[in-house]
Amino acid sequence: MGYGAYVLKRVLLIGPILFGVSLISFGALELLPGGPVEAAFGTRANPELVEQLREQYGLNRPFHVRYLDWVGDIVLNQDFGQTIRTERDVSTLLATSLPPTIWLAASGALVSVFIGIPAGIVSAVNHYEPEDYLATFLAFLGLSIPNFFLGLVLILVFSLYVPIFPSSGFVSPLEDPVEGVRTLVLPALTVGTAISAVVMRMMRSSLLEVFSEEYIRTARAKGLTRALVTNKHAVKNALIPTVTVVGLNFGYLLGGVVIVEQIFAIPGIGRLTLTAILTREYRVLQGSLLVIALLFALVNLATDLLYAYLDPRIKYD
Amino acid sequence: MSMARKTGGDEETGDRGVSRRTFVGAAGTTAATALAGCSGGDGTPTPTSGGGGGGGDGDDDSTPTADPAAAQRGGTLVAGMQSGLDGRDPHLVQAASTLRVLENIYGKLVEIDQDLKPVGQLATEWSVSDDDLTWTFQLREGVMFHPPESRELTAADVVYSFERLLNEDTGSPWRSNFTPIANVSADGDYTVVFEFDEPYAPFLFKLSSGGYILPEGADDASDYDIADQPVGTGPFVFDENVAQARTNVTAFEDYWGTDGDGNALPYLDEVEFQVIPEGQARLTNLQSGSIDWAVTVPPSQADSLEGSNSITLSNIPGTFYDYVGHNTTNAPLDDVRLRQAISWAISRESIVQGARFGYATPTQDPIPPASVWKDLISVDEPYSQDQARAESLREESDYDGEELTIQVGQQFPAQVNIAEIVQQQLGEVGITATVQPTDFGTMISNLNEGAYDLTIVGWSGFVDPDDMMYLQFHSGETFNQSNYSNEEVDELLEQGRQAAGDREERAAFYDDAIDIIAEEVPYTFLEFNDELAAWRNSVKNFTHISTGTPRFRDVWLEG
Amino acid sequence: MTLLDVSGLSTEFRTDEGVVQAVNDVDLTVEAGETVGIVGESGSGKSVTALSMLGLVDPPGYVTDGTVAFDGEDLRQASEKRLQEIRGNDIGMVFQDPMESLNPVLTVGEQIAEAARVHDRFGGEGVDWLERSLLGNFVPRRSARKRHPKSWAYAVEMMRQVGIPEPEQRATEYPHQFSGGMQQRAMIAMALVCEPDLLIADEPTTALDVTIEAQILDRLAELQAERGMGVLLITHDLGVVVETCDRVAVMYAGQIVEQGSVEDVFADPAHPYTRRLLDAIPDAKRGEGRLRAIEGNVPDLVDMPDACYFAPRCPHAHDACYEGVPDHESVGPDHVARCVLHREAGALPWEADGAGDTAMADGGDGTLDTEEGDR
Amino acid sequence: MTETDQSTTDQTTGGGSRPLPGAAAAETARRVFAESRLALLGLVITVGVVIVAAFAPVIAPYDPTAQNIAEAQLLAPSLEHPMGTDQLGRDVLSRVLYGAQLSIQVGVIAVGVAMLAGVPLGLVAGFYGGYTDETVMRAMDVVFSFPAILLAIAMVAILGQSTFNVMLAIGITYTPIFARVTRSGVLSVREETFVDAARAIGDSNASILARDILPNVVAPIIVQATVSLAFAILAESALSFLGLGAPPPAPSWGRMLSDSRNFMESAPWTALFPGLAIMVTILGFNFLGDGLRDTLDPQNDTESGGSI
Repeated sequence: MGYGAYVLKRVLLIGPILFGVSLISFGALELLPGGPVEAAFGTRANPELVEQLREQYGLNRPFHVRYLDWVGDIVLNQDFGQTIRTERDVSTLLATSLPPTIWLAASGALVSVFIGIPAGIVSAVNHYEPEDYLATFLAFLGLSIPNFFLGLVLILVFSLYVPIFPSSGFVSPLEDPVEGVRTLVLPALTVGTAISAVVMRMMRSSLLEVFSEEYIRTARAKGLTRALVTNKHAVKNALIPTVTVVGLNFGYLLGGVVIVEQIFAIPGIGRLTLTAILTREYRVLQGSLLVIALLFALVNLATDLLYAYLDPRIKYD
Repeated sequence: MSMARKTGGDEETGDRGVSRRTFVGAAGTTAATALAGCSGGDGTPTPTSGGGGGGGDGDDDSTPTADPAAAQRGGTLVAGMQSGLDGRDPHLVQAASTLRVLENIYGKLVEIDQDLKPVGQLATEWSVSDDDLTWTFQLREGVMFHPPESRELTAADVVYSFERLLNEDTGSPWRSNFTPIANVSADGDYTVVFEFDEPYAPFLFKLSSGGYILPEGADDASDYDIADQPVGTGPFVFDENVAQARTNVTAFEDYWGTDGDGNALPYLDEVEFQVIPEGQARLTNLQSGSIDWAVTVPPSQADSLEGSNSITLSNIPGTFYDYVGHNTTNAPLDDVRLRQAISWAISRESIVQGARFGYATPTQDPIPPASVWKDLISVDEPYSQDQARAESLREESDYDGEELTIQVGQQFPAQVNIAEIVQQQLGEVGITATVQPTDFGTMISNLNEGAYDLTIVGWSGFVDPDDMMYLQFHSGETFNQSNYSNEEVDELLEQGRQAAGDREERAAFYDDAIDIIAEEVPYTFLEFNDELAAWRNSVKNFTHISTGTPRFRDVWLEG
Repeated sequence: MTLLDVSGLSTEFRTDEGVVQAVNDVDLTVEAGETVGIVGESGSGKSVTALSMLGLVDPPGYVTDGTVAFDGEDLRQASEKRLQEIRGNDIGMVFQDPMESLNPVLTVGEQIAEAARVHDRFGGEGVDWLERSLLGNFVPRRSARKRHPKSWAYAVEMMRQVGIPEPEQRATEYPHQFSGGMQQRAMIAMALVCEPDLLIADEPTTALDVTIEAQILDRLAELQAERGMGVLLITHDLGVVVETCDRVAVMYAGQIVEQGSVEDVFADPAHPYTRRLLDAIPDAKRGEGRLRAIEGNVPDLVDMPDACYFAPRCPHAHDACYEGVPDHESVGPDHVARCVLHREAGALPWEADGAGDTAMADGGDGTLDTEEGDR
Repeated sequence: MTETDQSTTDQTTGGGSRPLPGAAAAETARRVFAESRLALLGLVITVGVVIVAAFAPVIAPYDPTAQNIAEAQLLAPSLEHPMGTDQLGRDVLSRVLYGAQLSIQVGVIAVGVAMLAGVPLGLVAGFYGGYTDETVMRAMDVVFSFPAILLAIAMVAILGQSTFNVMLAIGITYTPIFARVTRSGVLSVREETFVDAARAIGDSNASILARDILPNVVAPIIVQATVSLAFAILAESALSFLGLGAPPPAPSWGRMLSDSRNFMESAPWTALFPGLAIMVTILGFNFLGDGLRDTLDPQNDTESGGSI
């Protein structure tokens, strides 16, 4: 079965999961106490207005009708409905909130790769040397430091005492690359640290395993320099399990994004979801949970495809 | 329809886009006595403007008499706001941050000045009929609307705007301010007449909050959508909005306003309202110069700005006050002695210091310190912390140790701190209470349904005593969440609303009412928070108003 | 000038249980064009000896003594850089387990060509900095064939020489797409790319079935004849030694206990251990019944006694054997054995009453079975 | 005699983790902590934190909720107040000590909830396989596709903010991880002969699950429990940071950190010490979890970092 067919099969697999997520996010929120209208307005709004709004949003129709209507809008014309209180179009809200989150998650993953992998190599090559113990301890530290505490400390150091990076806001690197990158540095570091710890330990353990493999000795017997043996032969093999770890931890990364967006005031989908939960904007919440789940599924797919690309032994069955 | 309240969020950390700051203008003088242009109460330069009453001769404009000659034109002022636009239609929005932006885009007949008094904006003068039932406003001529309307403002636009506000289908949160209006009509191009069935003293102040003027036929305009593209008469035109990030407005060339020497306003080319929810972050950006002006500086950081030579910290008494709300029908709080015990147990000074770092003034009543009504309405027998008296009252009452819950909005840490202080001080007099942070939306529903014992929450933006007390303490009114009912107080509030006499006369009713309210403790008033704003020294000629509303029409940037 | 002259080579492993003397005072020589076999039970130190020669022993293993003269140059004094120039260039090495010895994520052609490129056989096709750096894994590059066509073609040619059919196509495939035999041929091709003077083959055919084994060994012999290459063949298969080696060294417990020409050693084994080894081969002619095993088991090489290591299992052990490690006693021209019997007067015990008593047996087909993990 | 060679990792053969019969648990524990210094260090830290939590009332110099705004608002660390005081004049050291109580309590109960829900699901899915396995695992995937923190926030915001709801929310978000770990443990043990033997003598599925399979799956579950404890504490402090954690005045590290956000510059100690407390506790659990994994369950070293 060719690579293309494998990809198609994986994409089709996303369908059922998205269906499950949409059902839960739609159902759970609609049926909870304090229906959308009462909660959104939150005041002793006079009954007729509440009734009128329920009519207007068709909230009195049976559950499945409303669910199919909602999903239909999304699938057919990408219309996620309206926010209740200010009639803002949810689709545009989601559209504007998605890029910052993607930039943040991607830069977080990048940080985790560019810190985690070299650190993993250093500590594997210097196995049981001081560098190894130091790197491992830092990795544990990275894993244990709460990202919001790290974020606050980074703000304190890098935008208060030594003001080089802005402490909040988001500029899309597409519009203004320099400013864009500057605003992303601290948040990316905050989000990426924990994952870089996981990547580093994964890289270290898989490298140690690879070093004991026969083909490494063959490479050395061919007269290759130590750097070539490590960077070309060993790392290429060790990357395979490490890549899957980054993919597996995307959920962890996304969790971190929600909090980091709050600290650095990045108008991403994490913050949108958090505000939607607190202000009971159900349409926004349902839409954003669906988008996050889709993001999640796509990343898992990307990890698998990268895995198949890196390891020629994988057959696409 | 409701006017929800606004809690501490606006002060410090992220205002979760939930807050509703209601601006309600205080009632000016009523009809009969003509009052020549009233100059500022406490010597601050006030705009020469038409006062209330007949024959007010409002001259051309209301800019403070700064030295306009040195004013430099151009530049972009970046303002750090607490949250993004919650909507773009001024008739449908109540969130503080949103209204602060729309204030610079839309115009209104009457606005509030530094002394919280109504002054003319689109209306040059106005008069009231002898029976106080008909208000007639003269419109300023030559006022242009923003593109794509780009035409002169006429009475028809004003009539259209108020009919839109009164129309239930619009679903405007401001509607209850204007329901007393029986009819609004245009008399020619530049005169608008409002008719009432009974006198409505606070009308001028109601106009100054929420009475925004939209072009006629805005809802079904073909070439723009009013919900996305605001079209007003203000000094700046809506340019762009990026959700949760920033809103840009650019100077309106045909703006009617001019400065003292007659050169056109506004001075600035553009204003960018940036969303920076974290108070600390707003401050950092202000210090680093990436923003020029910052709303609500966190009190905890205010001291560090005092000494700064590049930043001006403006600290004026605000219109936002915190209070302990009692649910007077919910045992054991139905016993007034327990409520009094609670009032005597609380030290307002420690709340001002603990929760607001000293940037607040203790209060016994809902009258803002800066308000002209302050010295006319006051509680004769004020409360202070007296633990012995509190304990004796508690023993007298039929309270026997039940645990009271204090509900507070979880999004507003300052108020959660107040709740913790109150809980501690109640504990010291034998009243056990627990703090229950709840999602703000849910909490408001609980307060409406009476599903609470005590609550820490606040009101803001009130300038007229009617707004401070009528809807809160009159039996059965929408905001009487304490379920408080006292005929005498109802009687006094109704008289206050319809009183024809001058301010002293009208104040008398409220002064009596507040004494009864203080006695029966539906509320324990705590403190009025200072209105803190800060801007770089390059920002010139900014007028800081107690309601916190930023008007950039006559502001200019140096260098 | 002897191609390879190893003397006094010792290697130890410092483990938690103590210091394991894996290789103990080994002397060995290989002439150009000659094939020398090292034979012994698994765990006798055969592989470690070979790896020690090339400096491929990593901690906790350390080469503690001896000289490894290759073409007159002592490799033990050579810098790592110099060793890298020699490995794969002047000395080629083939390992036992083909399935494990090729990098699974690189094409076979690339791995073979790499041997040539590393030693700059074709100017300008050397390894560039990007390939050496970590970034090389992330930056997509043109296929190996386009980047360095000459070394690729040479690799394909080498694959044809070792008998791999359709080498152009096979070169682009990955190791897991090769059979065991083909992989071993690829390994040999890789080792011979730079036409080394010496080839060290560590159990090259152990993992293969007999027919493939024969083809590989014949191919090796042909290549050796063509190139006048010295071959050091490490095996536990006495049959292989007989067919391919000129001289043989028998190792036991890290020591060479006997060394000499194949004819001498097989005809008249001078060390009791060698005799037991040879008697383990079931001789169809002799038609013995049960094969006899050597009593006891291989010593664990930790703080060995100052005596003949084989004494505990030797039927002729006597006091002399326990008074220090015996030296190489000359038994004939170019035939030595580390046994005190040759020092003492009188007939050798096995000469007196005929061959029979030293039979020992192990595996069925004359090969000593190897436990998993003998490397 | 085996030639020790370059191979440094010993390949333990045999499917599944080493069986952990109940009786020998103590002996196994001794072996674990002897073998892995990491686990020992982790144990020392975690036991230290638990002791602090248990004896907080004794150790703490002041009452953590006693306010003293007039004299002691935001005092720098001094002999009197080793960790300084906070905005309401409360002693930070006492609050950090009492905070340990809340964190441990939330962590343990949340993980308990996750195990109570996740382990049975995993057992059933792994043991019966086929249709049940598919549905349970797909359901877990759906729960997995929400970032745990959002799920927890939604639950707390909707169910109301109480310590119990916080624990329940975090517990539910970790159920899928335990289901997966248990399932993979069961799958590898199910093929063992002693399971077939038990089935052969007529044991009911339930008793096979309880007596034969569960004890042999305990090791990965213990390892997962330890690591999840670390992340549960992290999750509670994150929720408190967002104002959704356990309600005041119970001192919670996350809330202390959140409250100090606005005077990080002028009073950094109010943020530093709670932050360090969280970090040290989680470091301890991570060390313990890692050490246990290396000794009890060596195959399973690709365990994802757990999601918060």
